Amino acid sequence: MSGAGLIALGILALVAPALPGIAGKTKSLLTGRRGPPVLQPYADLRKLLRKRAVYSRTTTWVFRAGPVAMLVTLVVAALLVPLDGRAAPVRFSGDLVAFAGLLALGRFALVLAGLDTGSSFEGLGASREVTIATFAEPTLFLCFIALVLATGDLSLSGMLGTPLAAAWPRAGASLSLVGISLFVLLLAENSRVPVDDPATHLELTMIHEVMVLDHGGPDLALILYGGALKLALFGVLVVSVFVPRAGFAGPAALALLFAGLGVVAVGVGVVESVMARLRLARVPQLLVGAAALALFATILQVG
Amino acid sequence: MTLVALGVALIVLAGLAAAALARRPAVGETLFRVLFGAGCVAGVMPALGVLAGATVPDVRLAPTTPFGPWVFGLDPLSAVFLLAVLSVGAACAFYGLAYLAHERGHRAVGAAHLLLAVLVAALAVVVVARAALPLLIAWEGMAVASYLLVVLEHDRPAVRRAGMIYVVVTHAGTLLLFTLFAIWAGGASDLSFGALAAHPPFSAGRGGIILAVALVAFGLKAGVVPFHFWLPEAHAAAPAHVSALMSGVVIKMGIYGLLRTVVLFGAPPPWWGWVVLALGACSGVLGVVWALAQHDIKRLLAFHSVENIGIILLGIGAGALGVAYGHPLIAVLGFAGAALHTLNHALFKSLLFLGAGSVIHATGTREIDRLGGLGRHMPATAATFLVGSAAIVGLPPLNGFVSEWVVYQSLLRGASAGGAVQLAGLAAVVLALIGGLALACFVKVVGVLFLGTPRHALATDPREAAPAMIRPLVGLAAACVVIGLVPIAVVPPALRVGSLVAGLPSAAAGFQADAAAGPATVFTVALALSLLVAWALYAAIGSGRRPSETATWGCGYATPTPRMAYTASSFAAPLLGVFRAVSGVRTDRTAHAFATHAIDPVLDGLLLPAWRGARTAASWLRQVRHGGLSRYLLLVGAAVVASLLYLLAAGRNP
Amino acid sequence: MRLLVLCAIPLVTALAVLGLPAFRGRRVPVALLVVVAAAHLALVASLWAAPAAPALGGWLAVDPLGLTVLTLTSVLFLVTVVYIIGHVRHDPPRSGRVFAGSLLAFLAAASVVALAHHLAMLWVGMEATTLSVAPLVFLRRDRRSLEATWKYLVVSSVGIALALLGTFFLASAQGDVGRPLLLPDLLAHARELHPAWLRAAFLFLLVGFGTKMGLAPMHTWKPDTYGEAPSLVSGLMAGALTSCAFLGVARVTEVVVAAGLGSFAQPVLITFGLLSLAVAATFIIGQGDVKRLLAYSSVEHMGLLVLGLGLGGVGAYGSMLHLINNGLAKGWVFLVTGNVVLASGSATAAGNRGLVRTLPVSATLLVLGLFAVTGSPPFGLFLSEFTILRAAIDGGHAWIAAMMLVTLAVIFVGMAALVLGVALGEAAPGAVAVRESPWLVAGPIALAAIVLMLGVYIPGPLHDVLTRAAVALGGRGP
Amino acid sequence: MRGAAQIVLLLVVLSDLAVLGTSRLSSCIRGIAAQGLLLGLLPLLIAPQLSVHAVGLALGTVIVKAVVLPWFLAWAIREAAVRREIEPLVGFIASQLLGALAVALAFAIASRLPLPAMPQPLLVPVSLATLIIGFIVLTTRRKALVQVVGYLILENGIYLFGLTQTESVPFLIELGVLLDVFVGVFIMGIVVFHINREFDSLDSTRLTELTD
Repeated sequence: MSGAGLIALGILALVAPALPGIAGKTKSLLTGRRGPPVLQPYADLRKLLRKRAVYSRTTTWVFRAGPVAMLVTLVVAALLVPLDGRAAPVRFSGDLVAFAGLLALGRFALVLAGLDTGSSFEGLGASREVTIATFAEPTLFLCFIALVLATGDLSLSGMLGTPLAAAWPRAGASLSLVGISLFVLLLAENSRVPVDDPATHLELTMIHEVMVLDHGGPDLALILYGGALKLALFGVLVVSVFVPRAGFAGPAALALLFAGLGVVAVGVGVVESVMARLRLARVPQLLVGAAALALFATILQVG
Repeated sequence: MTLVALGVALIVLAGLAAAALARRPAVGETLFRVLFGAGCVAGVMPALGVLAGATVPDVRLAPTTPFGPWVFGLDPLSAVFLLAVLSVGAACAFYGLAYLAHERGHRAVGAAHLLLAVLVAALAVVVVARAALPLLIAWEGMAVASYLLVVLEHDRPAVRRAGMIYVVVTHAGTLLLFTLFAIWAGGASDLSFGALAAHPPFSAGRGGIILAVALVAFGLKAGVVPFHFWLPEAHAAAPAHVSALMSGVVIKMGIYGLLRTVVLFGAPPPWWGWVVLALGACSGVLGVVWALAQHDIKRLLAFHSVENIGIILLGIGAGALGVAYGHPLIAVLGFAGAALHTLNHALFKSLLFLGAGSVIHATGTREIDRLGGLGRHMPATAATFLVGSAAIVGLPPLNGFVSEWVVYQSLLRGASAGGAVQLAGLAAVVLALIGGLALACFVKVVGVLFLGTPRHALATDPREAAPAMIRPLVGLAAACVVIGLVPIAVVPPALRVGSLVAGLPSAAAGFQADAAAGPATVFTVALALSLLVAWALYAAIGSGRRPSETATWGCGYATPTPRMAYTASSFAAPLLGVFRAVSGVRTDRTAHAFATHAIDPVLDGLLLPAWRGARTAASWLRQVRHGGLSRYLLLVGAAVVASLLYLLAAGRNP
Repeated sequence: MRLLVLCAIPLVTALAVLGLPAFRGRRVPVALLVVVAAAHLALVASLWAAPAAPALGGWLAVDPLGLTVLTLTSVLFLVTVVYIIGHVRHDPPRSGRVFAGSLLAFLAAASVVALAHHLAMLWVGMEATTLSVAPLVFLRRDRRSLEATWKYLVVSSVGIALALLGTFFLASAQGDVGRPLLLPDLLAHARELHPAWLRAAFLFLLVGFGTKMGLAPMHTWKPDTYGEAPSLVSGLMAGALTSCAFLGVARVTEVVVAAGLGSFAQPVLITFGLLSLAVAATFIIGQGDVKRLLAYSSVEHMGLLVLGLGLGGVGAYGSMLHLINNGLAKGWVFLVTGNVVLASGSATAAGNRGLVRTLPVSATLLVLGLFAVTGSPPFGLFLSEFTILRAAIDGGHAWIAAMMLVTLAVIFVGMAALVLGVALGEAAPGAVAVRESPWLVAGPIALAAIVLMLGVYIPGPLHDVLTRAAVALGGRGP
Repeated sequence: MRGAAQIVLLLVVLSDLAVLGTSRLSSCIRGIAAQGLLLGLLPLLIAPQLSVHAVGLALGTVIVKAVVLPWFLAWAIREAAVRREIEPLVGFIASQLLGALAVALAFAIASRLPLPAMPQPLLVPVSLATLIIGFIVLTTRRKALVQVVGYLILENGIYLFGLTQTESVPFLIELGVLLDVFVGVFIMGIVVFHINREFDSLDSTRLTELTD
């Protein structure tokens, strides 16, 4: 493990909550409102952390463990991703499987936490969440395969690192397709429009929100922060595909990265303001579409 | 080998003791425990030794029958399966003692223990046999013993039906094995594996037939789609510990057969690899989709066996393709992943079946939609079941993740290898889809069984299972965790198996992949530690301020009732909607009720109708015999006339 | 000398039992039966130990084929007699004299058949076996058994008559040499035989003895007879009588092969074999009576015997081995079925269920018997059927092998459906567990043990005898 | 002698047709008795010179086939006290036509058979004809007793063929064969007797209880 990598990770952890803020701000501005300040999420987290937890009588330790496990998995997942142009703190052949596995573990924990309440609303949310995730995961792997093809490396550090830069001239078209489908994944995995609407207020139409309906106080804070971190992680993937930072070392690479993250956040905001939310039944089609893009990207390189 | 033989003998002895002393269970079952445990230990030690790199000389018995000597041997391939057989076998046997305890008196419990011992012994012999005859004998012993165990509760018609289907299928499989060996050996009189492996190169046609027959014969046993139809029936009908053993180990003998076939046959042609890969994909996806559609916990778990067999086949297919296209690394990783996943699945699937058994034992129902909130009543069972679920979904840091990781590597390397084998990379996507669906399914199971509130008020408050039933669960769960935590310890032996199947010298197993096991271990351990630390911190901080308690927020409903709880069917509905075409779900809609049930496309759609047709046709043909003596005599006359005509024909052209 | 004694002992005792007033009445002279059976078996054993010189100027002699059949018959007879000890206590026959006399007469006739080297004498013995069994079939003296007896008598008499014609054809095949029909001479001068006559002789003997074997389509009497005769008689018929008939077929096949007409005989044998398999499969599906089921299973196994004979190669060895296995297994299951009938009065699916609860030992033996009869490892029939299958595949007869496999599978389904149906399930209300006397289960257990042993261990001498027999039939050892 | 033998053989054929044609059990039995007598004469007529073998065979045949068995069958009828008519499945005219056909067929086949030099050219065709007619009687008659007669005729046909092989089939065997036939018919007779008692008719078409 390189110390620098850990520092980069720390910075990412600090910056993460700003991303939803940026997205929200963008959306407000584009829709002609002033909207909350960019740093609003930090304030929310502080408020929630001070609150006292309220637990349903039907819940067990599973309910409490969910948010913690989710957050931990995201942090560990971040350990696998190269941030500052150097190899990630943890890297090994096939660690992309571990990355997907971590996301799955976090989801597993959080969904179970939701079901622990025994409320049909959480059940409904959980059901929708896993349905969407089921289609998100293969798409993610298609993107990874395309990257593996481009770089010939089975580790995230490798395929988002030096070899990727080398591959751009050769497989530019394919890689940009991968980037796009990764962006769609980002929207789906983080329950943003057009898959889900974090701003909705009717439980029956929610997905992610309704699943964590019963979590409050510190637990909700963990979930919100985890969500931000997840957004950041996917952002890193998108940015790394579009802007390989192999050439730059340390700070420069980081600067590039966070600039890119900002752009991604803005992009999310833009999408939210220009697109309407899809009907739930059509969400799988959206993801299959993204998968088709990635598949096309793969074929481009095989052919 | 002597140790293995000793182990088998002890296990059979244990069964005999339990049966002989059925009148005095206290003595008999203690004796059973001791002997059985000793037998398993005796068998496991050499297996571990071989996996660690030691070699064991074969044992050749002088021929007492036609078709060559009886040979027994223990190589890494046998060893990994022997490990699964004995570890899971012991767990199931011990669990069975407690599980059947309350059946004493009105069922032949002693006989059941004996049969289980025989089954385990037969399984052990299957994996060490190195000649056709002992293999066939052990194979059928395993089939018959497991059949008799399936119909242990034969007073239930459903059980008899399932048993009937099972026994027919397994007998058909045995006949196919006869064919396999007959074709393979040709005119040769020696049917020991050594002789079979030293066959002169087959013609493409004959080799193809051999591989095809092997695929069907062993696919039937393994429950590969479309030969899976018997599996959910039988595994749902059997007592829990038998289902666990069957789903965990017995069906794996099909996998063993396939791998052994590859070892003896040598490099299979590409088409075989592709077929295996395709079958694996179908089994994986359809298995888990069908599982999602089930309401019966045991049927659900049985369908997940189909799914995991699919994952294993993906590994075997990748391996075969690696061999066929000359990519040793892909081959070794694929076979290694298959072997490792076989062992892992044996562990967590038996764990899940035993856990389900405890639930059924405690609540008296197998209907998922009637259960709920059991975690509060049976914490130990719930915790171990949770571990098993996470493992079967392939989540780190558990054993399911490790083996799927190896399979993924094989497939992804296929993608990056270049050439036709690149297509295999897409199987990785299928594997990811399977993983996602499995997660959905087990979230449903765990959530609905153990969390939340009961969907129907249960007759009695369920009580936690007896310690004797919990101990095996804990043991299996521990195994899942340990294997998951230290890939460094399990991957190299798996690679040894892989290189054996791939026909490479064992030294070649020192691949880059081997190196990856180190950092992977770092990762798994780090993950486990950080989970623990985080939980500790959370608990420490949380302990400061006491949380307030209230009812679940029902969006306005003051008090949520059981009827409001989300059912498993509703949970699975959106996904099944997507897979409408293949899920086999039928809906029964009435004025005031809406229910769904799943039918098996192959069994209910194809085989049973065909059988009924055959019966009608036969009863129609039987009319010929009716009518008395003169009809009989005319038939004799007809035979005479026919042979006279043949005589004339032969006379013309002698 | 020993050969004469071998045939004389049962014959004399049979005549005595039928003739002497001492044996009138219902009482069955069990002791006498046991003594004769034991003595017979002892003599047969001595034949294994030391070969015996031919008797009656070569009319009686021992060869591998005959010795196999003789041993099988003798063992089966002893077991059956032991079973009778227990059986007569529960339902004694109308007339012990006829019962015992016919049994002994059958043993005598079977011994003659097994030892006869003069083909006409073989025929005489064969007819004698047919007739000696008829009174046993008719033991119950009711309408159904009457019908069965009548059909059995007429059909097999017609068959046997055809065999006689075949024998005369064989004689004419010698031309006007006028040599007696002694097997060694025939084999020695086989090539001088007139081929057309020889072919005709083969076909008529095959159809004739095939009728007694119960090859399709001459099998029609079999289910009726086995279904109505007392189970122990059916066992004796399915085990020993059919084996004698097969011996007849094997003898003429020997001659035909020696005359170099094997290529003429094989298609016929294969055709009859496959036809029998197909018919058995058709009639076993949905069969509702265990004894009739076993009758069709016997048709199936007769088919396998001639199929192996026709395939040649290791198939001949397989047939010889299967002859023993099938004989013993049939005896086993029929005797067990006899226990079922004793307990419930019928062997039908309608009249029986949940036998494992009422007759634990017999039901277990029945279920094991199902697996044995259907050729599951490790029972002996597995080895022989596997050998025959190998012969088919090795001979390049892919479609024969395929048909064999399909029919075997279908037959298994049919048999399993019925046998498991009666064995498993809740016992009929009011049914109580019956104490099964050791006499009634000892025999089947012994047979089961032998069949099991033959699956994993074939003694050296037996292997040699079978191999020599196979060679004589134009095949080879494995 | 040859001429005599020829005549006898033709008479045998006539007796066959007679049995086919008659509608009365008693005449049927008389026919079979007559046939037995004729068969008894044949060995003497055919044999090159009178041998013990021939005489013995003749005696045995006459005793068994011409005297004992017919008498026994007649006894069976009397005991059974059944209506004397035969109700055939196939009419008398038709069955006689069948018989004629059989005879023609027999001669046709016999002419194709590569027989060794035969003392009696008619022997083989007649035996075949008798055999086939016996089979016809067996299959087309209802009464069990008539079926026994049919079996006897069939047996006689084979016996006739056997006469061509007197050298290779020794005396003992011949007697054995005779004995077997005797016992066979005897047992059949008993069964017939019981059938009558059970079903109070000799109609064997009622024996159709046993089916799958």
